[in-house]
Amino acid sequence: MSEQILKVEHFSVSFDTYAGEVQAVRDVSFALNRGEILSIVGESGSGKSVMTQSLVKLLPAPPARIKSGKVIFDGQDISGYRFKQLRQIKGQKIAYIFQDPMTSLNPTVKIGKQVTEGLLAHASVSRQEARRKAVELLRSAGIPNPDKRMEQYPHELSGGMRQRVMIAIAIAMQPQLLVADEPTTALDVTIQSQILGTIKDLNRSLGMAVILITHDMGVVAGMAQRVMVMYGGRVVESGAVRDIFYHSAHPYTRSLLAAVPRLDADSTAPLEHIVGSPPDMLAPPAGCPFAPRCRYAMEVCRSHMPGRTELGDGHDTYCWLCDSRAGETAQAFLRGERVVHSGTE
Amino acid sequence: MKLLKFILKRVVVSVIMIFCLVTISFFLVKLIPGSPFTSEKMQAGNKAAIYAYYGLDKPVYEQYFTYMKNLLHGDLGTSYKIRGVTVNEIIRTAFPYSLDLGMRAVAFALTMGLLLGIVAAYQRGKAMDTFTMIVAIIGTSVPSFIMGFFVQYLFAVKLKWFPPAEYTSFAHTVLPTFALGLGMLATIAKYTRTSMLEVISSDYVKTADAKGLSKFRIIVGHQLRNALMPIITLLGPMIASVITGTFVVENVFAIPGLGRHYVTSVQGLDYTLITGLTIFFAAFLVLMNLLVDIVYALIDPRIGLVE
Amino acid sequence: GTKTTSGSSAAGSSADASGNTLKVALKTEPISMDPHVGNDSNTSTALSLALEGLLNVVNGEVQPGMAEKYEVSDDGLVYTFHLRDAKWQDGKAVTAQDFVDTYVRMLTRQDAMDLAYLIFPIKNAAAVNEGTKDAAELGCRAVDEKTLEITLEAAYPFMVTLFASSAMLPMRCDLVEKFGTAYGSEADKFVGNGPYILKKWSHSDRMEFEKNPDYWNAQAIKLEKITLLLVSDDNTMKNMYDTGEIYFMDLTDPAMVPSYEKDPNFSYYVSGGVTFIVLSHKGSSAETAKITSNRNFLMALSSSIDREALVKAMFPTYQPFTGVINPGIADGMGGKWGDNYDVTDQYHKLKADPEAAKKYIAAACKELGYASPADMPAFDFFTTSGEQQRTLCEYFQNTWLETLGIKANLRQLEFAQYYENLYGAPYDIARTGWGPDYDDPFTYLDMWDSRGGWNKTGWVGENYYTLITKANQQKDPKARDDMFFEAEKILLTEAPIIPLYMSRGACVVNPALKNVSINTFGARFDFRYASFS
Amino acid sequence: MELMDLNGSAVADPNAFAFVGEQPDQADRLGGPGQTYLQDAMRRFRENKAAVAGVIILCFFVVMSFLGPVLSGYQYNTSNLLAANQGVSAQHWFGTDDLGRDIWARVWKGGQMSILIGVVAALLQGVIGVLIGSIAGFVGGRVDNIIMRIVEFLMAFPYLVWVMLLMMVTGSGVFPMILALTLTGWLSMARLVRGQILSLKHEDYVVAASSMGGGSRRIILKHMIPNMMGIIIVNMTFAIPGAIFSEAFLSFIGIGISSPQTSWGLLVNMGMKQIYAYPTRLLIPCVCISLTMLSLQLIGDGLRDALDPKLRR
Amino acid sequence: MAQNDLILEVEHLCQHFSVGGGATLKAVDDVSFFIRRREIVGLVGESGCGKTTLGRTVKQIYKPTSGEVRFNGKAFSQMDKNDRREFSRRAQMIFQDPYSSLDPRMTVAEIVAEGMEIHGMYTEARRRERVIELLNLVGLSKEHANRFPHEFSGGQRQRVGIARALALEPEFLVCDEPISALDVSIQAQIVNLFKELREKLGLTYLFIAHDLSMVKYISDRIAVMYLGRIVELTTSTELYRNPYHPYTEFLLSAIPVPDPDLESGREHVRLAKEMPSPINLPEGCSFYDRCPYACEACRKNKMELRDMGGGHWSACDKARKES
Ligand SMILES: Nc1ncnc2c1ncn2[C@@H]1O[C@H](COP(=O)(O)OP(=O)(O)OP(=O)(O)O)[C@@H](O)[C@H]1O
Ligand SMILES: Nc1ncnc2c1ncn2[C@@H]1O[C@H](COP(=O)(O)OP(=O)(O)OP(=O)(O)O)[C@@H](O)[C@H]1O
Ligand SMILES: [Mg+2]
Ligand SMILES: [Mg+2]
Repeated sequence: MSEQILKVEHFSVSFDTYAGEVQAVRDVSFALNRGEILSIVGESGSGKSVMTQSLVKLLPAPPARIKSGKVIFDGQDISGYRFKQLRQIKGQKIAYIFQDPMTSLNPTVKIGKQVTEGLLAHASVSRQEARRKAVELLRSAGIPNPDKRMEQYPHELSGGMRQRVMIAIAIAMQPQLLVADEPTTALDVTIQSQILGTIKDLNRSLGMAVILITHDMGVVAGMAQRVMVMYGGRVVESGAVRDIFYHSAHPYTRSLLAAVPRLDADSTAPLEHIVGSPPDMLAPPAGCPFAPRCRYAMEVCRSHMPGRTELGDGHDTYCWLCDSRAGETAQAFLRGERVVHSGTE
Repeated sequence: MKLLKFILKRVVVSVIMIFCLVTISFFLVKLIPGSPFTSEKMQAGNKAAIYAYYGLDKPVYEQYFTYMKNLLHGDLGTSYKIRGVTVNEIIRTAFPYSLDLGMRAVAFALTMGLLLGIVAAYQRGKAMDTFTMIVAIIGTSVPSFIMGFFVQYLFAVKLKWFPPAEYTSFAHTVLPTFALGLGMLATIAKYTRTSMLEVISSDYVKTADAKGLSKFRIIVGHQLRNALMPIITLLGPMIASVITGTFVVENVFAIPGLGRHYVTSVQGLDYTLITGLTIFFAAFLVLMNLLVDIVYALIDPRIGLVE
Repeated sequence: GTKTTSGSSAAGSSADASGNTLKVALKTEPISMDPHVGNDSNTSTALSLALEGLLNVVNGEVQPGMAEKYEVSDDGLVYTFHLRDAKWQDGKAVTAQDFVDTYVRMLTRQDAMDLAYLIFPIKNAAAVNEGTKDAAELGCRAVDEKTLEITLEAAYPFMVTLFASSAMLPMRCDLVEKFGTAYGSEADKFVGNGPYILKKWSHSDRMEFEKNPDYWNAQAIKLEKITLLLVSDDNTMKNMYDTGEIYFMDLTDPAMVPSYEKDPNFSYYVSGGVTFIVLSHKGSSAETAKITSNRNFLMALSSSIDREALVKAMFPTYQPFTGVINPGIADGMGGKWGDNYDVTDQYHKLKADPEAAKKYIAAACKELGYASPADMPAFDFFTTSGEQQRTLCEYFQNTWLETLGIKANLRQLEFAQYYENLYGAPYDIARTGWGPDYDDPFTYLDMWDSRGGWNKTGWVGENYYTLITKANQQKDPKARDDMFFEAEKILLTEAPIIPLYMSRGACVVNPALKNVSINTFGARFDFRYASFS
Repeated sequence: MELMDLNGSAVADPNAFAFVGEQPDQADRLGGPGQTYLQDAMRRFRENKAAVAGVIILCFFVVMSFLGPVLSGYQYNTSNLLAANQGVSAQHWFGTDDLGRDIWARVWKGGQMSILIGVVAALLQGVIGVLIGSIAGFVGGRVDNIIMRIVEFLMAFPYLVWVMLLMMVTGSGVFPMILALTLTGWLSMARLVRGQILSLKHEDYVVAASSMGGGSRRIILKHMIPNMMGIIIVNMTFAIPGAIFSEAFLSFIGIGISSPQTSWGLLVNMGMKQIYAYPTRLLIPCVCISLTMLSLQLIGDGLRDALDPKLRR
Repeated sequence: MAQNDLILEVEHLCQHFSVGGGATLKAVDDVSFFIRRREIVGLVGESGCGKTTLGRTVKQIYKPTSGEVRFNGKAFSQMDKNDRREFSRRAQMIFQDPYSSLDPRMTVAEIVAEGMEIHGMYTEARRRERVIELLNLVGLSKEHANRFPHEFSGGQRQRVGIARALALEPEFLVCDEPISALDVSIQAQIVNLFKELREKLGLTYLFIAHDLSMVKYISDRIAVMYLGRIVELTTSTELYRNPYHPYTEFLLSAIPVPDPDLESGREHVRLAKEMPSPINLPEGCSFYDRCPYACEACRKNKMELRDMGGGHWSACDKARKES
């Protein structure tokens, strides 16, 4: 049995649209160990959701199209699996919690049914049993009066409540891998900590690996063992959580961390943010996608996507600044200073 | 409780509606020029006698009151054209045929239509989609009298698989069911395809998919439910009109249903029969629409029972 | 060709399975088993199975029915019928009084009197119907239980066929009290005395008859069961015939005839129907009334029509017609009217004559003061509903426009409105037709009597009326026919009639089915002696 | 240490590592011409081959319905009994009918009428249905209830009686007939639209628009109707053949188009009567109607797809 | 002067929904507060406590069950058609859900321009320019203008929603979790934008959010809601430094800190009990069940929000007393 529960190699996903091919995910590779919590952070629109959902082909195809790549789950290459085969994995071994609780629940189906049907689809349990279990699940996801909620419809629940229903659905089969796509975005901090606690408990007790997509750096700090940073459909940096927070080697990661407000910070000074807007994935830049917004961009950044630099302990980054030829610019980056433009054309 | 109140309210409103309908059609029908008792050989004096016999010589409002009084006792009067037979009796004998055929056609159209629509939506742009479109074109552009004739000719005269007409055994029901159902099937398939396409890419379908549900469960449990809304709206009046009889198919297959009476009663100005059938159909329609509204509320809880 | 030869085994088997059952399709439902309510051919077919009158017509031949024998007085005015010992299906004996009651009721009932005029040849019948004479004065008397004496207004030569017609079938007047208007509307509200008993009548669907074991001639009745099925669609009926579902088909639609014309089991029969265009002298407006009353105008319309080509193109089984009396009718001298009397191509022409038509219209214009026909207003032209009627009338519309420059606005109306219009509402031109009631030229002449009945064109022919009245008083059939011929001439030269064509009946019979009697009068299709080979 | 790029090739150019810094203005090189939803939909419609084929077929029929009668050199209503019931020939491309009229000319003349009636009636039905359905669904409450009962009333009222009454008032002809068709034709559309509006009412974007002060007219026109266009289009594509055949039926009972005018529906009905003797008389108008329906379906599907920005080519 | 200074006053506002079985759900129950001009008031609280409902009621999307809301001194109930229209322009809402709040059949440009069209602002050409300006303002580019919402990520959609709201040059914005779907860098961008707009245009915000660090950063004052009621309301520094209400205290303890070393050692307080259903509220203090300091009195008496001194309003001061 391999240590790795999931290994993704050279994974690319595109959307065929009238406007052309939207290259949402470009050549992403990463691995996830059993029982590990990997956090994916990054610009919105950087392809986090698309990438994770494409692992088991959840996106409607067309327009989504997996262009290339291998997905090895639990030792098996599932990238060539058809719907029937994937059914044995979806819900059962890999579960999802989606970003948007408002539209992710079927408005015309009672909560109870939405929770129990996953149980009924995979485990041979009686209806009664499934119901009892569903109530349990809802409770463990932090829903008050789960018995009553079972009979309600999604529109009768608040956003947070709905997300907790989603979580209950996801953890129903005690999956080996949970993909939590911004699971607590719609939740308040208390529930957030409760949900994250639940996820962490499951992670510990079942050895369930977790991919946690979030924008909340506090959550990342508290939950993740490893972090992967995405930008423009590509992975730009990945590594252990401490490496990313304290020794980040990519300008984008740094900017991201700098933008986080701190409770103790002064609220009159403006927060740091990255100027410009994210790249258009219809015609993604040839080089590093972050280059146009990068304070330390060099000519090469525009034309060539850098390869991987291994900084040790699984800390990888993709940046030309690691190149020995980067010289001055790299120095300035390490010092955290702005490069003073020499002014030559 | 809420449902009961809703139904009660609607029933009251509907009774008023039907009352207006009866009243208005009673008077309007008499405005149509012509007479139920003309015949090529009628002597002038005789017509007056017959009118007097049937009370048609009285002022219309008086006729109306008499009619309404009888109506209160459930008596729809006696047909003028089908001599001596009461309208109640005509409906009683003819309706079972129409009901039976209608139910079969609806069942056929609904199952096949939904199936085709779903498959077409899933196979968008592929063979099944084209097939559905062809069915839709045939179902809509070939009127049922041609379709009826065609299936009769092909399956009864040429292939001898089924008897050509009458309605006495299961074998007899097959062709008319097909002929009657095809148009409906086409409509249902087309609407299903359209609304399935709207639903197919929604997020909750993705959720269902991620649960590892089978295609069947995803489609039936999640997509169809939401895609059904416009189809249900359609279905109310459609079912009402189909099970109360369709002239053309009954005519082609010599089925003694109610359908022909709708046409012949108006053509023959059989006042009592026209009014009686109008009441009957209206009651049915109201019932079906009530059902539609209830099903609506059941399927989409956000809507609730709209009063 | 048909499938009947190959399908005969199927036909045979279905006949065996249901025990000698005959299934026949009718295009319209019999109106009632009350013989006074309807007398169309399908109703008469149904009536002939369950009711028997004084006489029967089988294949055009008069045979004894309830009357074993009858005598006619020398003056031809009094008929005495001797009834046989026959029973109604409920066991009651058939008596002479039953017939008397029936005819009195026919004339005096209030709810359905459309057909009363049919027995007006009986002495005082018209007066009884009008209410001017008492029912006791009707020329119809039960001499004793089994002897019936009927006195006539005049010595009409056609009385024998009338006695055999459905109009003179007996009914159980004692039961009328019980069932009222509903008498004859259901199987259980009717009692018959015929060869078959009506067992079941499911309206708009079927009538099931079973052999009457008590019928006086029961041993001649071969079929156990006869089912009359309502099949209103012509194509369906054809498909049922071709698959052996039904054994007999009346081809009411001429479009069906070509499929069977070469079939050995196909035959034509005389239906006697004639079709005209009539012009209303009253018109839809004062202006058009003047025009439609103009003789030259009528002749212009008539001579622009190509009857021969029209009939050949549209109704290949019909015959073009330029008279009033169908030549196939009995002339009262043992022959057919057409044997001695012929107006073909005389007053109206079989072929179109555009030159003549133009002359006529020019004359009409001159008489009426129009510079050209184009100045005439558009005429209101109406006909019954249906595809063929539309095509037919479009021919007239187009022809009149192209040869004469006359505009006609065509309107198709349902029967209930068509007759109402023909009788009451103003119109200019109408297409109409007539079918004979009895086997005598008079049935075609009677209708043009302007003082009652059918003729509402506004044309009044005093001389015509005197002529036909006088003709009916003639003892000599030749003299009578001569006068009728004179009357026909008056109609063709004075009345606003444009004759068009005569229809012809056609039917196919499955070779397995024998002895179907087809009659112009009486029961149109009489299945009582039918049998399977 | 020198890095390879992601494809594994080395970067040789020493100048490549010159500093440029952030140039956010060039971050986006998004393409696409400036378009609104409708322009975009039109573009996508044009790119849809099947839909364009539909338009071409429809145009063909429209053009032929005017050009066809001229081409044959025969009048559609001129009878020539001597040339009656002919088959397909060099003189009469589709043969002649019982009166010897040229079927080619009649078919195209009939097409003129049928297309006119189908399109006008369907459009009228559509507009009225959408309007009234929208009002019922949007206003809701008592208004909705009253409108729906009126719709029920109209549905239950015997159609033929309507028609006959209408005929009394207006006489027969094309416009009374379109009126008669519209009178009951809008009902199903209204019900359908109302149902859709009831569910769309709860969408957040509708709430958003109304909270910005958008009037009901705007919300219905700009938000709700585009979002139920798929259903509306399907209904319209069904309404057209419905109108074409109702017309034929009405014409026979006297309220339809008056003689000698003709239409596909009438030709089909006539052809049906003579199916055994002259099957082509039924076949030809049937094929015309079916092809027109095919084109409508193709256009309908194309429109639906074009109007749904989510759908791929 | 004081009156003029208040852009929004909410008095005893109640928003009750009737739910199945004749029960009522008190989503917002007897809430009173005010917002000064150019002020940013944060609104935090457990999910389902009624923040969205309160926001929507304040924006006149829901008609309040009872109570009064005054905008610029004018009560809703007194507003005529023109006032309402004016209000619909001057007050804008940014919706919680970026997915369902954008019409899938409109391009971004059409969505953003809609409000301006409704209110007949600017000429057609100018509107088009404005759309681009606004898109740039929220960090989108002009090339995004012709795309459809489904082609955007959640964060991008939310920015469209913000651009739509800003298009009408409102003076008051109800922001219903406008940034929770955004990545931190854009969050920062948008929050900076909000602040900047306040400085430049004098905007006022009711800012609903979950992210307490962001709320603290942006808000002048913060209201804490619990089960339909405001339980604490004070300036943001005061609230974080000195929470009175046990629920606030609890809320603050749950904030995750973006520092792995700190976070790993931290034990988040987890409340033993779950939130009671808003349908059948307990008679006394609704936090009673879960409150570590609860006493018998809390069970019976509902606590009213009251000034604890220095503009610090709270329904309870147990947290302060006990610590
Ligand atoms: N159906 C689609 N058609 C075209 N482009 C799409 C489609 N769905 C997503 N995209 C594009 O794919 C890219 C990645 O989107 P994705 O949803 O994965 O972003 P994300 O990283 O999850 O962002 P967020 O954090 O905001 O959720 C985006 O640029 C988006 O515009
Ligand atoms: N239209 C409605 N009908 C019935 N109940 C409703 C309705 N809208 C909201 N509720 C209920 O009101 C309560 C408050 O909901 P609301 O959406 O305001 O919460 P919230 O504080 O915004 O939560 P979240 O932070 O999760 O968005 C919830 O219990 C919810 O179920
Ligand atoms: Mg995402
Ligand atoms: Mg909310």
